[in-house]
Amino acid sequence: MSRVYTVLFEEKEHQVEVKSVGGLYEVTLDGVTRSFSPLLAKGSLYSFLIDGSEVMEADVIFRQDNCELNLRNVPYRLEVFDPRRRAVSQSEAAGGHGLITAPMPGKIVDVRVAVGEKVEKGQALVVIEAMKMQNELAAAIDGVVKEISAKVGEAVESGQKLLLVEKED
Amino acid sequence: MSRVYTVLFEEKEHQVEVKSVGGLYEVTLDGVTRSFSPLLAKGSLYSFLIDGSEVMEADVIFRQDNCELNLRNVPYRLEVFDPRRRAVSQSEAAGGHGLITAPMPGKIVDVRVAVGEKVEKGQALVVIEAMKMQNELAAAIDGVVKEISAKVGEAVESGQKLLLVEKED
Amino acid sequence: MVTKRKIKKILIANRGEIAVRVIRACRDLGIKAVAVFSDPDRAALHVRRADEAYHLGPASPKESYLNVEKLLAAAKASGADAIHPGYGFLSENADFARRVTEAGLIFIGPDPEIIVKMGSKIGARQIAEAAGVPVVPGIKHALKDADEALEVAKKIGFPVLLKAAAGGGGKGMRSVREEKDLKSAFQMAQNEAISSFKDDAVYVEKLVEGPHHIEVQILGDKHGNVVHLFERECSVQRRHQKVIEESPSPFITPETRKGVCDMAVKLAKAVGYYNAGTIECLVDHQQNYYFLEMNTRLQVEHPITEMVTGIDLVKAQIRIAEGEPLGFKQEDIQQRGHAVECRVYAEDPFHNFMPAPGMVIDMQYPLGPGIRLDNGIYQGFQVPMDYDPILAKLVAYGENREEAIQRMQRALSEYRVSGPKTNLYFHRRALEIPDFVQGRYDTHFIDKHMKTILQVSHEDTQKALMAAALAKHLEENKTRPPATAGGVQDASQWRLTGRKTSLRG
Amino acid sequence: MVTKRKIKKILIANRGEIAVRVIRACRDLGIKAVAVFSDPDRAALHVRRADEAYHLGPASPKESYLNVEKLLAAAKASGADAIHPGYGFLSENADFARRVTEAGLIFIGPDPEIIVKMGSKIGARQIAEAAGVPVVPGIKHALKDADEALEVAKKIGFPVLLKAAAGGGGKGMRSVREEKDLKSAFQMAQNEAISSFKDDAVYVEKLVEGPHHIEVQILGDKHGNVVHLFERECSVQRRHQKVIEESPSPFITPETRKGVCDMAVKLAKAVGYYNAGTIECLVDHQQNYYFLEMNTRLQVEHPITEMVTGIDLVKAQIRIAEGEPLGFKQEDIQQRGHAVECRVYAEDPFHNFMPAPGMVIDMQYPLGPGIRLDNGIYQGFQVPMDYDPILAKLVAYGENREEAIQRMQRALSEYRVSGPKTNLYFHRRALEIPDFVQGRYDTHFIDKHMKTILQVSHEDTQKALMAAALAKHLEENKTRPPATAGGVQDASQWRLTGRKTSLRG
Repeated sequence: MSRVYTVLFEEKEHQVEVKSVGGLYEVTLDGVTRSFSPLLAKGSLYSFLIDGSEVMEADVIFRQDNCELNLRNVPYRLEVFDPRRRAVSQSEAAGGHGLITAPMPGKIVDVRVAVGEKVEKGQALVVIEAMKMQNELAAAIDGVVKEISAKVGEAVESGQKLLLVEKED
Repeated sequence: MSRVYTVLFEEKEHQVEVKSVGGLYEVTLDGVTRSFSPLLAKGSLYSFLIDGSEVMEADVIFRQDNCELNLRNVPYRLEVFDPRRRAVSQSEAAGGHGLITAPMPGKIVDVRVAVGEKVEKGQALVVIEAMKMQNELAAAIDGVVKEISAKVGEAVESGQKLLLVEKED
Repeated sequence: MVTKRKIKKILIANRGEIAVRVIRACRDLGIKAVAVFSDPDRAALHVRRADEAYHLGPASPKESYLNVEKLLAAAKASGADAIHPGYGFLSENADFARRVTEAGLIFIGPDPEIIVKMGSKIGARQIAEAAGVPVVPGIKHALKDADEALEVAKKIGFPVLLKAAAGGGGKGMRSVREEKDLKSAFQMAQNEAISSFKDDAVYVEKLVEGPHHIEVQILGDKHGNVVHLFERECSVQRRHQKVIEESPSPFITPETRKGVCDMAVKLAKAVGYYNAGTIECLVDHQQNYYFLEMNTRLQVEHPITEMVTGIDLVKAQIRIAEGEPLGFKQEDIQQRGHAVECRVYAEDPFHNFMPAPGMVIDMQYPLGPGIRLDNGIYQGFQVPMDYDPILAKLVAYGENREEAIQRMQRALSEYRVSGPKTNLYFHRRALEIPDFVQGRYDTHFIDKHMKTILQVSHEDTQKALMAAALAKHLEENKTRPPATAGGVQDASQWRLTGRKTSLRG
Repeated sequence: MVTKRKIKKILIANRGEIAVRVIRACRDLGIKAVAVFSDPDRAALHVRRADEAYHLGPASPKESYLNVEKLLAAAKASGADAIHPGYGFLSENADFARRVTEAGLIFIGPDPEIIVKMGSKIGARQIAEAAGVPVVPGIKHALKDADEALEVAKKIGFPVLLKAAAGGGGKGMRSVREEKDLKSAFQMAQNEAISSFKDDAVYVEKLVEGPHHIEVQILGDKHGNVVHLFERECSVQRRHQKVIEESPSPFITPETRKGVCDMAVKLAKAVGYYNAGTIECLVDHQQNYYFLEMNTRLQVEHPITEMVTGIDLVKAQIRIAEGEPLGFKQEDIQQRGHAVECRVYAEDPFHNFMPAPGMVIDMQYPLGPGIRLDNGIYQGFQVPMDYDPILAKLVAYGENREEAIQRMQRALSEYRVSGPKTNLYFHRRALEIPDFVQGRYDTHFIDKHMKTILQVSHEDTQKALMAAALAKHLEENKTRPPATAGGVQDASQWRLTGRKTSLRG
């Protein structure tokens, strides 16, 4: 049995083939194949033996196709999906890079633009406070502010939609 | 709302009343009432505030009415049940003190009696090995060996029935 | 005559890892520990570890950990006879110290008058100058507004440093290199000063470029004895916030060590200081040193001093507060071995160090020889968004600097937090940078090496992507072992997914 | 000339907490660590912490950790250049040491010939007697059978002690007070000797009543240097198994300390010993000491010596095996402060200390100042029934004995294991017994105080019963918060079951 998954990482798509061979798994990415012997040690923590003996651990948490993987305390935010089942990635469907969401739970302390306003890439649009630190959230593209859902003084959850910038045509 | 539970501990039955009062619980045993504010901190671990402010933690694991409670690393083996729903405790129904069960997972290394043999309280009947230590399991009552399910060389699970002694009439 | 009074119960007016640290000192001394908590902290570790716990109010610090009335009410309800303020929150608030004392309780800290004098960075500068100790050029009073800040900055000359007078931990501090950035920086510094310290006083001083941040730990008792416990090197900073500290400093010469330590004792004696305290200095590359400020409280990085001197600073604080004499002399105190501390923050190094509160899904503890963890979280705890991002302090001790760093690296390889993002990877990489390994770094260290520090090996990324695809595959094919009762997964079921490669001898 | 050879990769022929301990030393030295595992140990902590791991075979020690062929095959497959045996298993098996050396690998231990000479309790007695060191009366050869045992025992006079020649850790040891108990005791001692050490040799000696068990840690290199690292007091024993150890001993006089330490160095030099080693002695109430045996390996209680001397013994073992000289002299080694160790076993103190393997449902780690935990388990791990019941070693360090014990008590109050029963409560109570607190105890300590130790306060029992009824009530009424994704329960849901008693200021 073999299946190819698409892994979206830092805006790039990677094709990863997973093949079950006699209880082991051969995993191929960019022409490199490694054999994995996986074990779920506890909770969401996988203990792998790679290529027979190399020990590697990773925490892998899925919310549908969204994947948070923690390897040696490096957090990877990925999307993993079966390309036969989906053509468009979630973040692109949700508005591409123009969408600003709350990167963590926090409180909105400033909204520096209004709907219809032109903004430049890198311009600070919203200020959010968490853990006594204020953080500016900046536009990732040049464009026009289409929608603002962030309200000053309001507590927001991680991932909550705050503001949408659209490219000008 | 108030309910009385029977707690069986070291062969003695205790009546414990639990009363919900405005989000707190008043718990009464042997005429002593304490107020409990419970919180499930993680898994099976309860963090209680007793009588307003005293901090106490206990791990409480139920398998039906059987309860293993760990308080300051003292393990309590209890049975907790609603007396309206059950009259006879499980261990008595299962053969009282004549029943010898495996106290831990292990391997049977010796069975020193045969069915029909007379035995005395304290006499070693079965030897079980675990963690490189041999442990003798002794009769808790005088009586006659009624049944032997332990087989030398066999691995047994914790709680598995090994031997039954019956009182002589 | 100093009155002696045995303390039987201490209320800790703080939360998180430092509250747990103080509770541990109480336990060691047989003193009952009383915790306080806000709404999101009912299940916090400091509550779980205390003998008693009292609820204060909602999450907002003003309604909980900064609320003097509620803290005093909890102290009264519990029958505590002393209050330990930890660090941050009300630890350098003279009014709080005064109120505690007026309520008939012992404040575990210096006299309120000394907090007024030395706790303010501005006041301490004045005293230091009067005592003939060199200080960094700057002004000696709080700025009225952004306009005055601009005016003074122009006079001193850019770059300048804006600092909250009541500051600490990099809060309310902003360096400004150009005129145009000054006004917004002033605003942010003042906002942080208010929300962190309830005090909007901000002043300005010349930014000394590329200095070492060296501090001296002192202990003074109520009988006039003051000793130093040598120095800590705190030059690894990001946004003026210390990240990695070590003791002894690999940079200063024995002469500089003697100079800063003597200066610390002299200053503390000059003001009649008692309690644990810290004299912070800047040391430039020519080993010139300037007095920077005094912290009239316990310091986050106190464990490295405890490890090289063998003296428990929190226990010492408590004994001093009881009126006991120190019980040891300067010559009894020696630096033995070497200690390093990494501050573990809930922040995402890969996204501009954004704060990362949230549920701790899993945690792997670093343990073994030479390792000390002062920790404030546990698996299942929801790290609140309302407080400082510090989760834990990881400390490594060794016979020498090399061993201490090796052990720290080992501990970092064992330590794992899933859920909130942390700076653990940042630490691991920072300690590998040759400048750090060789002990040749100043306060520019992180800026200089940030890119290298945040690099992730191509091989690791490849493995991560492979592991993610495989995990997805296993989940979709339901080869993931089911959870057992209690939410614990059965590791013994590995045969479902693992193949054994038996060796034949 | 001693050949020097840098070690790059070490295979650890062991499991559990000691394998993890050795892995840590490897990490500190930048050496790759290779783990081996049996079926039930695929997910064991020592596997998870290693760089590489190799499967050996089924659970049975003979087919895994005691299987020389498979261990050598794994070493070959991994490209390891050295093998560390830990303690127990093959650590004192001369044949294994020889086979390792013959395979071109470095055995991290003494020369096989020395294991033959000193590793056997019988051989060591002979050497000690020849060197004029006092030994306990007994016989100098292995017993043929139970009949010979009885014969000799009658000659020496009861009470006697049966001991496995290859023994350690109380395994294969039985004290016999009456003739009628001897035969069955001999059988059990021999059975345990075979299953623990693959060696059925059992001998008999006079039982010295009420002695102190004192041992001296030594280090010798291949250049003929031998130093001692002072003594450990190991008199808190149950069934001849050490349970609590401390260093320095609160019992022996400075003269006795000098006597046993000098004797240890003398004996080690007499046989040309290199590696870490331990000379065990009995010391009676008049401070007379008798050589008991030598352990030619690392000792379970080695951490307390590491803490008071600052020397990492496992790293020292590795350097010695590489052919390096010790690098320090006797006068460089000092006892500083005090350390206590509690061995944490999976056993139920309330049911005759029955072994208690099983799934670790939850675990709370003891941390903070002065605490070291050498741990071999984690939440979710299934503790196998096939091996020693040791789960972890908890070590506390303090400036003095009082502080070390206080910190140990604090750590025990934090430490919690749910699932397997443990002796943690036993430790907490034992350390409270005045005889222990005052340092006045001998090897009869546990027997003498067992009843007191196992007492549980009426109040705690009452609270336990109350909590059980309440938990039942909450579960029946579904007020228990549901599990969230990942099997983690949300602590922030406490409002469901808890009421806040707000304080008004």
